[in-house]
This record gives sequence, C-alpha cells and structure tokens, in this order.
Amino acid sequence: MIRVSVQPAPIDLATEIAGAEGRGAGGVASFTGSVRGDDGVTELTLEHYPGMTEAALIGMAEEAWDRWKLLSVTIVHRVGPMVPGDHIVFIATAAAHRREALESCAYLIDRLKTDAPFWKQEKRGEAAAWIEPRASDEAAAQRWT
Amino acid sequence: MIRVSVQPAPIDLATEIAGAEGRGAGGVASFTGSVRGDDGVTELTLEHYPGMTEAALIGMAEEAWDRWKLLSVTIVHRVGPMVPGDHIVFIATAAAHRREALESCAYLIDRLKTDAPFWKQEKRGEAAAWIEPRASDEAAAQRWT
Amino acid sequence: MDVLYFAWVRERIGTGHEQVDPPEAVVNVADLVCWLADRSPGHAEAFAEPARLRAAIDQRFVPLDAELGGAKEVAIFPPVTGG
Amino acid sequence: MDVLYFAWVRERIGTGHEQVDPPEAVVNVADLVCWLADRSPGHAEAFAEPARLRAAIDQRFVPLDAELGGAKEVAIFPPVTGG
Repeated sequence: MIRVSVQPAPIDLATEIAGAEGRGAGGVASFTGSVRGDDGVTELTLEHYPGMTEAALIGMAEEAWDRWKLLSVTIVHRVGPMVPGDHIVFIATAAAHRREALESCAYLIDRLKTDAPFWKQEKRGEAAAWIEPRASDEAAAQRWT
Repeated sequence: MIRVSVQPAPIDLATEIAGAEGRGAGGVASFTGSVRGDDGVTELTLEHYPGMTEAALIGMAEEAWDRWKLLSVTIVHRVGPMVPGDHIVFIATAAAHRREALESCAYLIDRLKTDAPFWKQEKRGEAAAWIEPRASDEAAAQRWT
Repeated sequence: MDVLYFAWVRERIGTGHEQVDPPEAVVNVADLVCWLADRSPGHAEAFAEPARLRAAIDQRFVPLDAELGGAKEVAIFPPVTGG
Repeated sequence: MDVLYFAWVRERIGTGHEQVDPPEAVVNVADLVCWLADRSPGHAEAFAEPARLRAAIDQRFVPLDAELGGAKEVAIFPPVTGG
C-alpha cells in the first residue's frame, strides 16, 4: 500500500501511524518533521507545485517500495501556513524486518528534501525570508545513489 | 526526557508518539516492532528479567541521549503473551535535526536486540519453541561500536 | 506554452502563471529564462542569477540546458526546500 | 547467593530461582554452572552446552569467566532475543 497526501490540514499522527502498518509487517519506521520555534521563527509557509508534488512523492514511494520490498509506504506533507510545533511531514515505511523499514524511511526523507517541489518561507514577526537549500541535504540525498 | 516502560499492557502508539516530541524537536524518528503471523506463529511470549531489563533500557537511552544530543527518548517494550499484529516494542527519539533522530532510533533497536534481557518464545498451536538469536542481530549491534 | 513560477521567483515576477509564445530561437530552458527576463523589471530581477534557478518541464525536474521540445508547461523556481 | 534462570534454562531446571551456597572452589560463573549441573538431571540438561549460556552478575551482563566476587544475584540464561 502506498499512501501519499499533500494537504493544508494538520497531520493526524495517530491515524497515520496506525494506517502505516502493512499486513505481515514486522517493523514500521517513521519520521515526523516539525516546525522549530528556535531562532525566532513565528510562522512557516510551505508552497508547492500542485500535480507535480504528488507525482514526485509517488515516484519516490515506488522506488523505495521496489528497493526494500516494502509492505507499506506513507508520505504525508502539509502545505500552507504553519506555526512552531506543527508537523510538516510524516513518513512511515513497513517491512518484514527492521533494517528495510529503517533504511527506506531515512531514504525517503533525504530524497524528499531535494527531489520534491516544496519551498519554505519563514516569518519572524513581519519579516519573511525564503529558506536557502542546505548543502548537507544535497549530500544526504547523494549517499543513496 | 527519557521514558522507559516494560509492560504487559498493549502499547498505545498514538499516545507514545505524541509524548515523544521533545520541546524544540525538528524531527522525531520511531520504530515499532510487531508480532509477525507468517510462518504459522499463533502466539509469542516475551519473558524478561525484572529490574535488570529496565536498568538496561535506561542505560541505552542515556547513551543515545549523550551521543546524539537528543531531546527525548522513548522505549516501550511489551512482555507476556501476544498474538500476531500486536506491538512488541516502540522506540522514538526526538532531536533538532533528522539525522540525529533517525540514527539514534536505529541504534536503540539494534542495541535492544542484543543487550537487553528479553527472551521470545513462539507458539505454533501446541508447539512452543524459544527463538534462537540471529547472527545478523549481533552484527547490527557491532556496527555502532 | 504555460510558464509557472514558485517561491521568490513568483514573488519577484508578481504572478505565478503566464502564457507565452517564445520565438524559435528559444531552444532550451536557459534560452527561455533569458527571453523572459526582458518582459518586466520583475522578470529581470527574478532571473538575474540563473545559477540560483531550477526548472521542470511538464512536471519533471530538468537541468537548465534541457531542450523545450514540445513542452506544454515549464516551471521556473528556486532550489527546493521541503521536508 | 540467589541464582535466577530464564527461558529454556528456567524450563529445564523447573524453577526460576534458587538460593545456593557454593564452595570456595567456585570462583567464576563457569565454575558455578559446572557445580550447579550436579544438582538434578534438569540442571545437567540445562547446562549441557555452556557455549549456549549467558550470565549476569547483580543485573549486569558478564562473560562466563567473570569472577563471582561478592555477588548477591547471579542469573543464567540463553542469549537474549528481544525487540
């Protein structure tokens, strides 16, 4: 089962993690990314490319599915305005054994950082700034190739 | 925050994952291990060494905390009889960035497999068998040293 | 041809979408960016540093030297920062 | 000294706990296992292959050649299989 959702609504972790358990799964790995409030950020807005975003996420989910023989892949990404503490992204992978689940989950978050059309804008009070990509994210994605 | 629980009660994933988010966490990684029903297993019983188990889990949580500068560590391990689909173990780690959360979560499940006093007995109908340790688990734990 | 803009490229240009009909000399994405830059001061500002731009043709990431071919939808945007 | 058994060691011996008072010649865990093996056919069976045994002294994992010292609690069990 592959589930991909790009949504303005808050991510319901309880529902998503329960839904992520594939039949026969021995292990489910998940990653949840949240808006950090350190550094004075008061709001974070996620812009994306409707249509292409969903296709890109489904493409990565399918690659992970084949590479690690997964039983389920869930990718939920929020878009629009968020505040510190809100969940931006939830990824979960289920496999017969833990290694496949853990590795594919790390792969998906690394790929998602560099290969899906999302853009983050931070607000600190009235001041808005688009986030620059980090070289470390590019390096993280490269290690899977 | 370090939370360790060794319990006969079912693991409530929704509560545990919500509780695992440390203040200021940018990422939470989790791993949930479940009883697999393949191979004809009808019941799994987890025996443990009361007192030593909790101390061993707290020890590993503290090591991960120091090594990855974590914001929270949660380890919940069920004991007693379980059926296929039941959750055996839930591990979650929260950190400012994803790499620390993902790595420490993988570390903890590898360590837990080899360094905590749990023993699994599988039942297939009337036939009961204690599970033998797997060499791959030992190798997985070794890679962190 | 539909051209889409995102993030600060969109903000500088002042719109997220326009329809354009580039001349035949516009062969690849870099050519298109160069040609679009003349449309307004906002376009010129958005496209001042091509090294900071990324692109997609018909919803697939491509390098800036990718040929447009029969592209229906070209998107120009900054490097992505999701997750 | 309290001796604890777990998993199939416990099952073969028929109890998870006994109090014993080993002689001075019993210096390390391997000596203790050897000495305990004489207590019953169940003990003998449980301890037939020392390579399959693991141990803890006062709730810390130790190798079988670890000295007992002033140990209050020694546990003998198969390799662990949790998680």
